[in-house]
Amino acid sequence: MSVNVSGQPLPQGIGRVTPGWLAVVGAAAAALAVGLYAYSREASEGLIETGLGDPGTGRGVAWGLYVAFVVYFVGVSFAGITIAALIRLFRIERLQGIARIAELLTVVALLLAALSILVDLGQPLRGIVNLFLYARPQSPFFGTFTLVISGYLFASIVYLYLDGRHDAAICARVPSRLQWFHRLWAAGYRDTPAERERHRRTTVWLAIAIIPLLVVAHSTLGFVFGLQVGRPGWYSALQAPAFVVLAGVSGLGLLIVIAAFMRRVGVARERLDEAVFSLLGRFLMVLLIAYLYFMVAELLTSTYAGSHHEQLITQALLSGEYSTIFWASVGLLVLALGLMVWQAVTHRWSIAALVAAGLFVNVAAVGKRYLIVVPSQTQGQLLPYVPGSYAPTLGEYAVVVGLFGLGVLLFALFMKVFPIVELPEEEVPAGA
Amino acid sequence: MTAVATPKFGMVVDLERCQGCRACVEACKVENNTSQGVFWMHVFRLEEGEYPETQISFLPRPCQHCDNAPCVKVCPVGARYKRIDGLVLTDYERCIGCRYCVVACPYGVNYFNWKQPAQNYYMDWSDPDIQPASGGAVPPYRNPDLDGRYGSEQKRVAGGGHFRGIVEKCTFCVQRIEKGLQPACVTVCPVQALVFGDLEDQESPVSTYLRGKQSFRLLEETGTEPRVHYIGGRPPGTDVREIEPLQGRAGT
Amino acid sequence: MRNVLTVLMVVVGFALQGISYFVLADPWVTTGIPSGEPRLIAAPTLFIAGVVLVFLAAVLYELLPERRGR
Amino acid sequence: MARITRRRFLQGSALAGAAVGATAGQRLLFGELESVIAAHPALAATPIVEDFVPTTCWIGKQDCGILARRIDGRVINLEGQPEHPLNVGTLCPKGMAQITALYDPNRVKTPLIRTNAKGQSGTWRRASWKEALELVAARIEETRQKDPKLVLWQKGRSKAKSFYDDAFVNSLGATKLGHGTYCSDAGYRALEYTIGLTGVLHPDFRETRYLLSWGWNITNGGGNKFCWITWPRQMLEARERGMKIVQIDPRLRGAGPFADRWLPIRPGTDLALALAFSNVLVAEGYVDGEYLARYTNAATLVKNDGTLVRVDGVPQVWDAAAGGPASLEAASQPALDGAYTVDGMPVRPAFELYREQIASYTPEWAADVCGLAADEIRRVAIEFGQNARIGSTTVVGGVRVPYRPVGIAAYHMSQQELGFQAVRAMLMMTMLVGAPGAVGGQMADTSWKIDKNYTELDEVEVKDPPYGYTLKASRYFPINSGFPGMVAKVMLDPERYAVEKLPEVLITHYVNPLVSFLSRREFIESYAKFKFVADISPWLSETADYFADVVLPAATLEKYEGPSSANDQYTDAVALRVPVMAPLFESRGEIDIYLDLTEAAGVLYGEGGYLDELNKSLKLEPPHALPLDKKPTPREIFDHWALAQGIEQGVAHFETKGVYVKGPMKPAKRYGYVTDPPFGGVLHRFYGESLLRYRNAMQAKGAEEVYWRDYTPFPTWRSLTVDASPADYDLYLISYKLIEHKQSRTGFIPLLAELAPRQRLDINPRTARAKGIADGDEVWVESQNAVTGETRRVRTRASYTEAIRPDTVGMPNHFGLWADPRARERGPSPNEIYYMGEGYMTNTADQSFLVKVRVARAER
Repeated sequence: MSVNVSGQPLPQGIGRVTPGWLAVVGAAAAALAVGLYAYSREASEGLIETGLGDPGTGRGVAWGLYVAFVVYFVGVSFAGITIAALIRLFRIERLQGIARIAELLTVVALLLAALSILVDLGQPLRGIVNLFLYARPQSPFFGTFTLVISGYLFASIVYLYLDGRHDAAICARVPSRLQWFHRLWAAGYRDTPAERERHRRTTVWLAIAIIPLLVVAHSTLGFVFGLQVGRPGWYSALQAPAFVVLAGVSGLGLLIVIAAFMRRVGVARERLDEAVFSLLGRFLMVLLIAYLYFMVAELLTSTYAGSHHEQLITQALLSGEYSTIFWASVGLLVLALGLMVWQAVTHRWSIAALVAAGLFVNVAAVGKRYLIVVPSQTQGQLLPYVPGSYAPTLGEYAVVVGLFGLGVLLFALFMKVFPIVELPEEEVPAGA
Repeated sequence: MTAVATPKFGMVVDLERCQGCRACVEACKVENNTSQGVFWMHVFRLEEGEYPETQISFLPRPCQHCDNAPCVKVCPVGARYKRIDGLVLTDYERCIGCRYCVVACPYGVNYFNWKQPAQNYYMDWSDPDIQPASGGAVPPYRNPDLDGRYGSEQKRVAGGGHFRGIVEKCTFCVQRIEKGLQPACVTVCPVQALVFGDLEDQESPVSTYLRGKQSFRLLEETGTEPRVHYIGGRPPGTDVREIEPLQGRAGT
Repeated sequence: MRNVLTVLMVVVGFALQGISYFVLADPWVTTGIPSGEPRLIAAPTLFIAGVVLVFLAAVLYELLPERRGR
Repeated sequence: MARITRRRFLQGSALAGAAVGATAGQRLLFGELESVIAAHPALAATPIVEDFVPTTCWIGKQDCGILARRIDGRVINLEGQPEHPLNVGTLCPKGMAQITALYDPNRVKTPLIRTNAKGQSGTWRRASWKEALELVAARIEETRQKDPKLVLWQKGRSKAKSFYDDAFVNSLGATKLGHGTYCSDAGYRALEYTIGLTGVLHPDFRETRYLLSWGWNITNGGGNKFCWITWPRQMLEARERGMKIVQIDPRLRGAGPFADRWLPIRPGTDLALALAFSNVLVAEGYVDGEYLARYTNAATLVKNDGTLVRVDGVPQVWDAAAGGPASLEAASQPALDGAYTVDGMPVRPAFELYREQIASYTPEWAADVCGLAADEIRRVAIEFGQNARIGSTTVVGGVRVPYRPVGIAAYHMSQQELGFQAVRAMLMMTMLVGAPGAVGGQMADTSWKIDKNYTELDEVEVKDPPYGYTLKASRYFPINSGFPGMVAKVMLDPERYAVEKLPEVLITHYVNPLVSFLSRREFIESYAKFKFVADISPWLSETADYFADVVLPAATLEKYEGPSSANDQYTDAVALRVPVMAPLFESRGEIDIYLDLTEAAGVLYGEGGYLDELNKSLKLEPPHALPLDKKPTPREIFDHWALAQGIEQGVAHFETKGVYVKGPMKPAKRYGYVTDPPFGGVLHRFYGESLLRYRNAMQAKGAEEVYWRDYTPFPTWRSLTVDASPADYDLYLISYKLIEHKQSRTGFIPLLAELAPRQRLDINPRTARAKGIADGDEVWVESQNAVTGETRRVRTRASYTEAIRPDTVGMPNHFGLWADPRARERGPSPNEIYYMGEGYMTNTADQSFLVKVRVARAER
């Protein structure tokens, strides 16, 4: 079916349903369904459905896969908004194209983060109510909840909205079933120089306002772990910065993957050229190096200066029961870095290679988040408890799959109602 | 609580007397109706050194009711709070079950209700034959004191197994203290290794017990300021091994 | 007029955040009752409202029509 | 005692509002509240009535005082009874956890009658008490017509005083078997025979300074007379007064941190160590000649053939003053050493012989046998001698008494191949320094009462075949504790033991031989031969599951039982078990059951009937005697008893106050030196002439050496049977108790199973690593019978511990149950791989708990 009436189509295949798109949406919906089922079990039976347990005499871990993904998703969202902000701030024309993908990524990732917190709560409904009523600043969780989830989600939506008005206005000129939507979004925007100018000013200010919020928000998330004296492996000043950097790595990686995908399915090829990717690639490379540096620094301190328990954990990572995950993650990061460096020196940037790297760093990021959350609960008991263990259940995996399904679904729907790649700025129509 | 001079409750554990029998663990479970796999009071049985220079020691571990309690600090909704008399309690109607306190506590004293407590008392008590005797309560030894509200805040904080999906822990038997009784673990201890009372009051058993004796508190270096003092022993070293651990996770 | 309103929203927004955080939510428990209750129930909601207000200012700034006769 | 607590009543109702009136929305938001009120809104409407019923613990051994806290008549907690001397308001984990046993839905609820063939897991139909009792009574009568002795009554440890069950056995004229041969009967026999006390060995904790804790599992096992609570309390106070403890045990765990020195002895070699200690004591001159000469037969003159010199039946000593033989009474200076001639016969005092024999048992010799260091042995012996302060006296309760502040705590030590002689040797070690009956010295009972066995064990007539199936007075076991295991063997091969009549009806009372007795195979085979088996028990035991025709459900805490001594050896008191509520399900108290059973069997009334026997065993004289023509209730029985004790309110005293405290124990009742006459007027048998007599008689009647070799007048070491096992069975297996469990009775009690969930094999890491066994690995433990060559194996989990000898492995003696669903998958019982019979029992027909095993990792 086609919503086009006049013959002049909406850009980027908006409103046109293709079999490929249906396939993607179908798959995503299926994943979401699986997740929903798994969670319904959890909701009726309790968290007994998960592989979690009480640390100490229970020989389990209280935080597991879900928390690892909370951290991961928030991390991803970080990259999105940063890039968008930077693009606005420094007017990086070449990257204009991916700005909206980045913004959308932020919004979606934050939604998923919020949901992963919710599924981890023993009393989710109480959670929603009591957090709004009683959330306490003493708890690092306060920052995570108020700043990260609420404030920052709202900020990104505002961002997405305002930056979208220009394209909305353009789409609104095309008569279609979605015209009302585009008109609504455009909200009277006519793309006059005055409006452009005003918009520039706002975006700059927004960017300035949002970047400190970012750092604060992500640091607080780092503090959720970093402030715990009782948790060897968490209690570290490097927690916060390391969080931020790894967040950037995973986010950028995912951005590259999504952008590449859009390009592959032929959305605005001309806007998403190699130049864009090579720039993102360099970006990613720098962050990767920075992160690996942090990691080594942390490992060294914990191995040499670390307390008895710190060393137990480090040992569990390097040679113990977590060594597989650990070395796999590190391996992927190094591999990704290798790909980057090689492309950088040869000055030949291949999108395929970048996508591979993007996937690598994201898998690695999940692994690292998992390794931050779990080992310090199993090996990190300060009292002489028998070490614990944790293996996520199928249910937990299913819920995570469901979350990803939801994410893909949102992206897919968005790209069919709005230009997911920002439209080029055309000349100001004469006599406006 | 009496309006006059708020007490400063604390506990003294005499490691020279403790025999690691874990009667306190059982007394706690029965008094507080905690469900399977939950040990508000735990007694470590520890071994150290090599044959024949082997040392065996025991270490009771109630909630330390810290003055600078990490669990209170991290609780996002103020469900975990510290009372004026020093008890660290959980508002079972406030807790959202995020388990932040569980990971924050360096002593591992928090227990989460992973499943519906009523389904987690070891076996099916709904057997019609015992209904008459049990009054249908699950478990049959359910203690009505635990349904009350306590302290000036009048919150539901006593006992275990009230809701699924929340965190519960040792309350120093608030329901007994407010009746002027000792915590169940203290009362039951066959060798009087546990002493409970007002640390402010110089005449109280705890104070007299502590006076002139060398004492330590667990993980003092973490700055949690525990209210549980240990005498007649030394803090567990790094090469101690826990022997004869309790049964692991609930419901499994 | 628009600028005034925007600035006002931003100021009020930050003020809300500050007040609700430092005073109402009472991070350092100045109330004496260590029960961990916020001084004002729903203080966190106010804080969020503050954040929201600040960013709404931007929207307002863009959406409000130019003053007539320009 | 009941009182309404208004405060909780108000809360209750408020709560009811909250819980009951909670809207769907609230529930959705905040979850379902779990509370009595929520479950039963009605409870909130009525005030909560709280009361306390004083009773006694039912699960353990010493029947501690309990206050049952009841809410509206429901027992919701069992707390210690502060007035009770044994536990003064405290309880052990078992005592706390028994509330889940009381309410256990898996209890036997009604009388059961078997509907499938025996020898397999049973299927049952519920029956009325009338039907079940009449059935049992009929089968009992049937057999009694032939021979009452063929009715075999078997009980686990008797709860409280065993008066009602003894009366039952006597009224039927049946045969009784206890559990003692698996506990410490050999030790009881050794003490009864040597000094006339019925008990094993325990110290006078209030006074002693130096304790040999000989295989005493301080923090888990209790000991002689008391179970876990009382002994550790007294031990701790003694230590705080400066008493030193030497732990003699292959495994340190039980002694926890309380041992000042640990002698990790090789299992089964305790006799050798006791002899070496004695060797040093004699050599170093730590000998209380005064005591030995006056109160023991050490001075008695012995002929070359080992018999005593007698004049008109009176044993003679050498009076050094008169320079001739005389009776002990007449002699002013009985000689302990030297060689003399009487009527041209060379004779020597028993002690001279002893000195000669003991000389060869040097610490160096024992060091090899026991796997210890010779100087350690010597040091401990000397410390023991020094601390004994021979010759000193002290004043207690206004009486001057010899002061010997050294003692031995050794209870289950008797359950080894040389158990009888090992305990005798330990006792003789304390006799050398004159410790028995002295202040701070060696004790064996709460008061110094002489048991009839002191005489009977000395005057056994070894008979000619045929023998009764318990082999009493046989050429095999002149001293015979009545060994269920031996009865099983006899039933399998009567000819071998010259037995003609075998038991036909078995009544098992709360006993579970298939699991808690050793060597299951023989029991399964022999119990299949019983024509009829009735079981009285609150739970379906494995034995009943396989062999019972009828199961009669007994009550647990919901019954009158007793009287149980509350004497902690310093304060004399007595207590009763009072029902905490009406019996659950259709269960009934044992006394009710026996009253009805004997009535149905027609042996309740009249002379020699059950009531008559009750009077005898409770020593009820008119006016307090029970009338022989009227069936009383258990409460009435105890009322008669209480009044007979001079307790005015009768049984009501116990129903309100719980315990009846008679007051402190008088020195004259406790300390043998100052009883009147001293030591109850018996001469301590330092030299066991009658043991030699039995040996000769057994040989004369053609018994094999394995039966008579340990009947020696002085304890004599010989190598152990288990050491004849092939070399690859390189480890000794010992078993022990956990504080969390009581024999095979608690594996299914949820609260306890949670503390000690499953079986394990304690193994020294060095040993394990050498065999490639990691901590927590599944392993096969295979034992070998050095006599028959049979092997048996069980699978369990290795558990590293540095607190055990490298050549020894240990397993708790619980678990291995299958009748209760919740007891399964907790691992096997070590009892399955022990052996029964020759080489694995004492010369007094007592079970030995020692085998050689090999341990190997189990394939996954």
